[in-house]
Amino acid sequence: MTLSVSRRDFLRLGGGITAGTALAGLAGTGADLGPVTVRAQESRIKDVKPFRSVCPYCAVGCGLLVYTEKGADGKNKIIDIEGDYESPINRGTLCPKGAATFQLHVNPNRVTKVLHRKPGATEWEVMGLEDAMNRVVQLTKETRDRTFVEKNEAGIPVNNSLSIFSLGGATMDNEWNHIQQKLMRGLGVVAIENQARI
Amino acid sequence: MAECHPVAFRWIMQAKLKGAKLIHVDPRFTRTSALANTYAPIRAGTDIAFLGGIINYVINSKRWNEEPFFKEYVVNYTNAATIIEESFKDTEDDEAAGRFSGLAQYTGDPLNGFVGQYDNKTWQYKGTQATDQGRTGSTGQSGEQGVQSGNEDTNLPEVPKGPPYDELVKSLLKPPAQLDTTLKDPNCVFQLVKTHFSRYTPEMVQEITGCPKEKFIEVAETLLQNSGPDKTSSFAYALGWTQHTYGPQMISCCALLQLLLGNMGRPGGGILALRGHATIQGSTDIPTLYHSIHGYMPHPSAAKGKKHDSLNDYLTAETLAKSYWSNMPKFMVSYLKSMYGEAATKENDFGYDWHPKITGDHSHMPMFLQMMDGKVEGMFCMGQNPAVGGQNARLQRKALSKLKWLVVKDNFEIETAVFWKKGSPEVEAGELRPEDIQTEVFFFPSNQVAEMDGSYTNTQRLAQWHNKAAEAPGDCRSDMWFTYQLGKRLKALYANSTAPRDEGIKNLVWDYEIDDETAKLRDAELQITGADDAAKHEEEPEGEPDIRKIVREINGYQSADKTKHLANFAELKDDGSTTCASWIYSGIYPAPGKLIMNNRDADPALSDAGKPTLGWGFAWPANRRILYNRASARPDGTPWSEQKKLVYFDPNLTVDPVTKLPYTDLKTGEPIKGAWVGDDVPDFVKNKKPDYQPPEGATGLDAHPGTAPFIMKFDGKGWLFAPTGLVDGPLPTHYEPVETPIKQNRLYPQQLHSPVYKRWERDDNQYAAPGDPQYPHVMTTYRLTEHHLSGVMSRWLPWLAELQPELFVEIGEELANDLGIGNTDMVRVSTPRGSIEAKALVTRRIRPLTIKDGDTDKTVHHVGMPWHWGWQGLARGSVVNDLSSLVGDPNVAIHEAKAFVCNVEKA
Amino acid sequence: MTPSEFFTVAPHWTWWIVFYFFVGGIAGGAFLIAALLDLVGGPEDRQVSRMGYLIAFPAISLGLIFLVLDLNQPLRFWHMMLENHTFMPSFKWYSPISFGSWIIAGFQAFAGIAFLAALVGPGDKPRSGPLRPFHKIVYGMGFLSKLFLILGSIFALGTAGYTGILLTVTNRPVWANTNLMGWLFLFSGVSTAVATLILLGIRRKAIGEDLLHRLARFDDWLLIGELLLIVAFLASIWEILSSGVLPATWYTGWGLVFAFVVIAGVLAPLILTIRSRSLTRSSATLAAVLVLLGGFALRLVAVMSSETIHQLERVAGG
Amino acid sequence: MATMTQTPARREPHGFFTDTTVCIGCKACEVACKQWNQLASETGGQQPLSGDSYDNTQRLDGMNWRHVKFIEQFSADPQRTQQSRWLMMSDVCKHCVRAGCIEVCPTGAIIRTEFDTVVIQADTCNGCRACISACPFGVIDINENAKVAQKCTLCYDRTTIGEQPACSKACPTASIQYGPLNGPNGLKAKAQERVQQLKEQGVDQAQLYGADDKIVGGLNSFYLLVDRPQVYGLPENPQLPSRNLGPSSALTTVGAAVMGLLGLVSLRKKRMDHFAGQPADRER
Repeated sequence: MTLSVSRRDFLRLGGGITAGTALAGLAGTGADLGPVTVRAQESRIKDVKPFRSVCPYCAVGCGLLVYTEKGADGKNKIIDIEGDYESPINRGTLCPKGAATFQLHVNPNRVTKVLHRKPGATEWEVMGLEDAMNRVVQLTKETRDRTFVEKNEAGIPVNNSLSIFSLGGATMDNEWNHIQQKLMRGLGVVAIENQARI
Repeated sequence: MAECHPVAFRWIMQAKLKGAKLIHVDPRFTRTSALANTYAPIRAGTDIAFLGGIINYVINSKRWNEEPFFKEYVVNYTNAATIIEESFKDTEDDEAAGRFSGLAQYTGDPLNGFVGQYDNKTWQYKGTQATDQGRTGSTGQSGEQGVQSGNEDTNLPEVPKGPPYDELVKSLLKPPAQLDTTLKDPNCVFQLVKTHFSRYTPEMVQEITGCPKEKFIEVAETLLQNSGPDKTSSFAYALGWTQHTYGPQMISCCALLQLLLGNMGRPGGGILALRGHATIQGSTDIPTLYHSIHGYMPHPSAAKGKKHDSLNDYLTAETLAKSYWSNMPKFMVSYLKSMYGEAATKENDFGYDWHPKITGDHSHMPMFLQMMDGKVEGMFCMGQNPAVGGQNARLQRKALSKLKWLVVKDNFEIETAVFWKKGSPEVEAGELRPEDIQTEVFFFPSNQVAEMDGSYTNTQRLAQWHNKAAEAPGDCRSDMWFTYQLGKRLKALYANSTAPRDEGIKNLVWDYEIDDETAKLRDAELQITGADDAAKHEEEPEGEPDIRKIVREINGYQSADKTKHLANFAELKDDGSTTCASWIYSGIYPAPGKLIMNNRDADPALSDAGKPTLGWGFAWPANRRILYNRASARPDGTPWSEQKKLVYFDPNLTVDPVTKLPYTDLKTGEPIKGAWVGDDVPDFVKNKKPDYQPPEGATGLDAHPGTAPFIMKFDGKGWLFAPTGLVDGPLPTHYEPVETPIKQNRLYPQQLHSPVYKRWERDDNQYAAPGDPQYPHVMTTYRLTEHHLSGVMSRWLPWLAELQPELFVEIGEELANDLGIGNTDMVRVSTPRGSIEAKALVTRRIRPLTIKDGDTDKTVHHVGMPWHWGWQGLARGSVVNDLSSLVGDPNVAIHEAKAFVCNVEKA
Repeated sequence: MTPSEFFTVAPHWTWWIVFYFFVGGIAGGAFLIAALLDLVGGPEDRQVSRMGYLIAFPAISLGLIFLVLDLNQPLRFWHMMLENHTFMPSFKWYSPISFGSWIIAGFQAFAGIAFLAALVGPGDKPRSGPLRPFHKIVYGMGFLSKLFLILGSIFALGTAGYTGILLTVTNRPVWANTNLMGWLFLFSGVSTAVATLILLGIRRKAIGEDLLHRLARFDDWLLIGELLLIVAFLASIWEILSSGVLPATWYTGWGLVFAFVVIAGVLAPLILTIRSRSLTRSSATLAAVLVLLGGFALRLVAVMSSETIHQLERVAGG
Repeated sequence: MATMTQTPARREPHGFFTDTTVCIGCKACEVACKQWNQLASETGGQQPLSGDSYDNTQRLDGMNWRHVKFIEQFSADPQRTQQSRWLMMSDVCKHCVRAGCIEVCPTGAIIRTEFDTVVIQADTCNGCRACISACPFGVIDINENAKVAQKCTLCYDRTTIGEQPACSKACPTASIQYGPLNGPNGLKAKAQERVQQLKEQGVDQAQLYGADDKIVGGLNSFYLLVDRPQVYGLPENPQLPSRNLGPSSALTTVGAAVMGLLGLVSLRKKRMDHFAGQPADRER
């Protein structure tokens, strides 16, 4: 899937939910310079109760507020992500990355299909989620069983396989880290690493 | 800090507005330097010389020797007074040989890359032995380095077998250390430190680091004046210290200095590591790291020199008789119960033999070398991008092509997922042909943070819950979904296997199904928090695990009844009656409905006043915010000063201010008077009096006096001198980076590099010789505010990509003029590993430094490159890590991408 | 201190605007000359004045089309005169584009009527038909027609001159540094109109010797005026020219065009027509063409010299 | 021309005080502004490196309503002893008390809000671009998406519901502060205090830009600078476009009058020739 973002796409990118948020609906007068009534463009977060979240970027752990509205499909659609005033860590402020968290979610470049590459192939092919999972399970079991070492030469039980390597974890939830290292160690995979060492 | 942790820098600016002095020491003048009161330039890789210089300056200063606070803090709270074995030899001995005693040839597995190996027998406290586990899980200990400590006690009593393991713990008691509180004894730690750094004079610092002497003195003097009873100074560092072949030594050198200045355990003091990923702290606590299991317990190891054959052997080798680590058996048994549940019984050592063991250094670099040699078949790459972030990235990308199968899970089509495809440097250069690469590659799209529940632990050990706000698009699934489904389907295949090697996976507890118990957990939360987002029962995507059951397993519960969560790690037992995966996280979920990580009710004004906000999230252990905060009070329990008061002893307190319950002695039941209180959760036994002296034969924290703040060290003291824990020396020593522009170490002429580091010399990972004229400039890699690490979460976002669109090389104006390079000219940067092109950003923010190579002056130029770019995404560029090398520090195998050498020429 | 105008941003007024200024000037000038000929000229001037009316309306309409096309929202051109929420007329006396829009609208009305009248031609009275009332207004009502022509001329002058005012009521370098742009555009505009009528007149043999002389003499006065105005204009923007901020290419580029305007657009036609005694039709034609070219070049350099000055990021110092 | 919409009760003038001495150039304001206003990125990161220090946005326009500037001031000697400073500043619309853009806007699209800030109404603007030429600070330009002139609205839709503007809320070091301008604890009072504090610390060039009424009547978004305004790319004596209205119109009217006379004189048919019936001196 080549990156199909043409220049026009970028322009639309930001305008994802423009719907005139940028002050489209205001009236005014031409005659004098004084202040005038303006039908203030309704702020899209007016009376919306935000979800409490945490910034996914660095380890400072800034608090985020995620505002949503019901989309056409009845499901929640993210319309704004900004800092959480009450967090004692950031008091509503953010850095450029944290402030861009919305575009981490609403972004046409996101992959939304499972991709599979056959050995020797030059392109991806789209694969069903179930088929891909079962294929990975099959490969994992086959490799683990074939390369499993129960005892080392000194006869001490080692129960490990060094032919499978699990990389990653510093950007994933604590809960995932727990079940990933638990599953790997359950299988005997001891080569587990993440960005703490890079 | 302003570059990569701008919001943390908010508080630095608030302090500066209130008159605090901000010092920034960095090879480059960065956005942090722009706001600093003092900017000190430094040659990359010479921080130990700089810090050692400050230690030397402080020890010999008038203020340090006359102000009573410093001596009182150092004698009581650090091991300065401890006498070390006479046979110990410092780097200053034998005409400054630059080596400690105990250095020997390394005879282990060459894959581990050790160039030498210390035996720390001679580093021990005189007449006693600290068992080899200094509680820092390091490759040295749990890996392949046989580290025996203390004199060989041949007549060890037969170690009784638990549970209960109290007898085992008692059997590990060692005689106490010998002290000279006058700090005069030539073999006491203080004198050893004094002589070790005696030649780190301001002149020497200038000759090594290139930082002008006056600037260095200004930094040292500012630190000294701003430390004391009523003032504290703190350090913040990031990978600028970590990524060296002596990284851990650099950080412990700062710890040594902060202990001397009495800044540890006190508000506004200490050392803050500015870590780079949302939950990198969480992923080292709940470790997806090979060398340790939950709660920093070392991973069972079958390496030479390690005796972990049985559970008893493991506990004997790793438990400390004194300090809180005496509870290791409770932590380990509870952990094994969380792994194997009902199947883990007293009889089968709670399933210890099913648990795998490590057999050497399985860290990132050696694994990729194994992969390059075809010994690794399958790989899971979850939310990481080694094709850009890995050192010697060309080797790592070629290694990926040797895999049989690779599973990548991320949000965007990252470089690691398409190393085989047209566009990757190797395919473009014809070094790899897609048709020849036999790797089967899967790409599973991921949810983003607002599309799933979960928690991150930030760099202050604070775990915070993020609540799901919306569904993820298409086939995106949470990372929990992937691993849970993988485990569930694998266990189904192993369900009726009879092979003994499958016992482990068969008995592995994997009961995270969403069922009515899930609804109960969520309803309990609704009653307490009333937050509707927490109790949202929208159906999760099919196959999603119940994340609250996972948190319960981490927090721990009574093995007999899952609804009885553990309140904290004090409830852990070593007989299997308690199940708890991570003892340090125990307390995050003390009862159904009380998800402390989701607490958001702290008063923000507290943080403005610089006070801990205990009501926000959960900081392990036990929601403590400043570790070892007993040190924020005098030995007699009173605060050092009103301004720096944090935790102190209130002698006539009878009722606990938090729980409102009267203090009672657990054993005898009588009421107790006097307890530790303050703004933070005290990091001390609640009712232990400051003048308490431990009785003979006491174990655990009972063995520590009332003046021992460092409850995790076996002697309860902050270590200026580390008899064990680090494998490359008890005291930080300046060595040159492996690739250095000079031929001779100014301080230790015969010892250019660290005598113990990990070196993998091979044709695809060559190193530049010291002072190699082909690679004359000092190269350093770093990050920018606008991008995130390997760029996966920023180069695909137009709003961020447009802020820093292209890779650039930061070159000083002087070097640019010499080479005839103009601003934004295309230049070629090359190292023995490879070369890349990028535009030059010529700036005066980088200045030439004059240092000494032997006795001759030498001008050194720094060349800097941010390493975010890759050939995918919107903002594209060469992979800077094609230039760095695979070389590692011996303790944790961290690479040295902060200081190596390169050549620059017009492209 | 660096002139503040260098810290502003160009409004992307380029070719459409240059063309509008050019045809706007001709439209205004043509109507004015036609009206003057009818008011003070002789009967034999009717042919040329009719041509003036026939030029004015199409020219200003064409100009308006250029203006609408130049808008980023062409369909909202009516916002210039009606407030789009209340549909009330909107007139801001201090905004040149606002009062300019009303001037052009007014002028278009006058030019339109004159155009319809001119369709019939001055001489014979149309017996009936839709054009009769217009003809009556322009030609038939004695004092009222004179009033119509005078008012029309005022709007014509407005149309030819307000564009200059518009450029000065900005903060752009060159434009905002002078107050003479209006006067200069006025003289240059009418001069191009004279040239146009001379050319058409000669081609259609509708122009007698005497009228040719009178037109040529009028044009000479305009050209002399333009010359003086150009000198005063350069003096008024000396602060920008001597600021040292502009690149050399700016001077060589626009300087060259400006030299062409002065030499070919003003001096040459002046020399050709000043000795009216030896005025031949060919020299009058040549002069007229040069005036037209010069007029266009003047507007080109007036607009583009400022448009091509990019915002100054900062001034080294400190 | 009276209008139908009635004028809201005028509230305390609000605006920004930007203390550039605590700005760390992190550009959170640029991104937070784009996120709230859903402004697209013109180039999506595929434009060349600017080479101007860490500033790749280069200027304010219809798509970039915030722009962080980087000014490197280092002496040429290797130790950078004489000067070693890296100024950073987040530039934005100044919301002038007397706004040049409002003066020239023919359609009434640009209005003065009850907070005394200046807002361009996207549905009224027809893209005549006069405001772009009139703004003394070069802040406005055409938004390629909306095809109208656009600039910072001081988050008019947020402030009316009591929220802070997106950029001042996001700014980690509170370099951008939002609030009422006047009054004892207004932004101007705070700014004066800060200048005093800096002067005591020896930063004698600390100055406020736009806090008084000398610059176009005062700026509702004013700055604390530590060098001459033009070093930051700010004009030192910005003018209002209307300064030329009077003289320019007068001179043009005089020109018109002269034109009229010249016309009459030149084009007048000689009376005598007319009556005498001889043709004018055609032969000569």
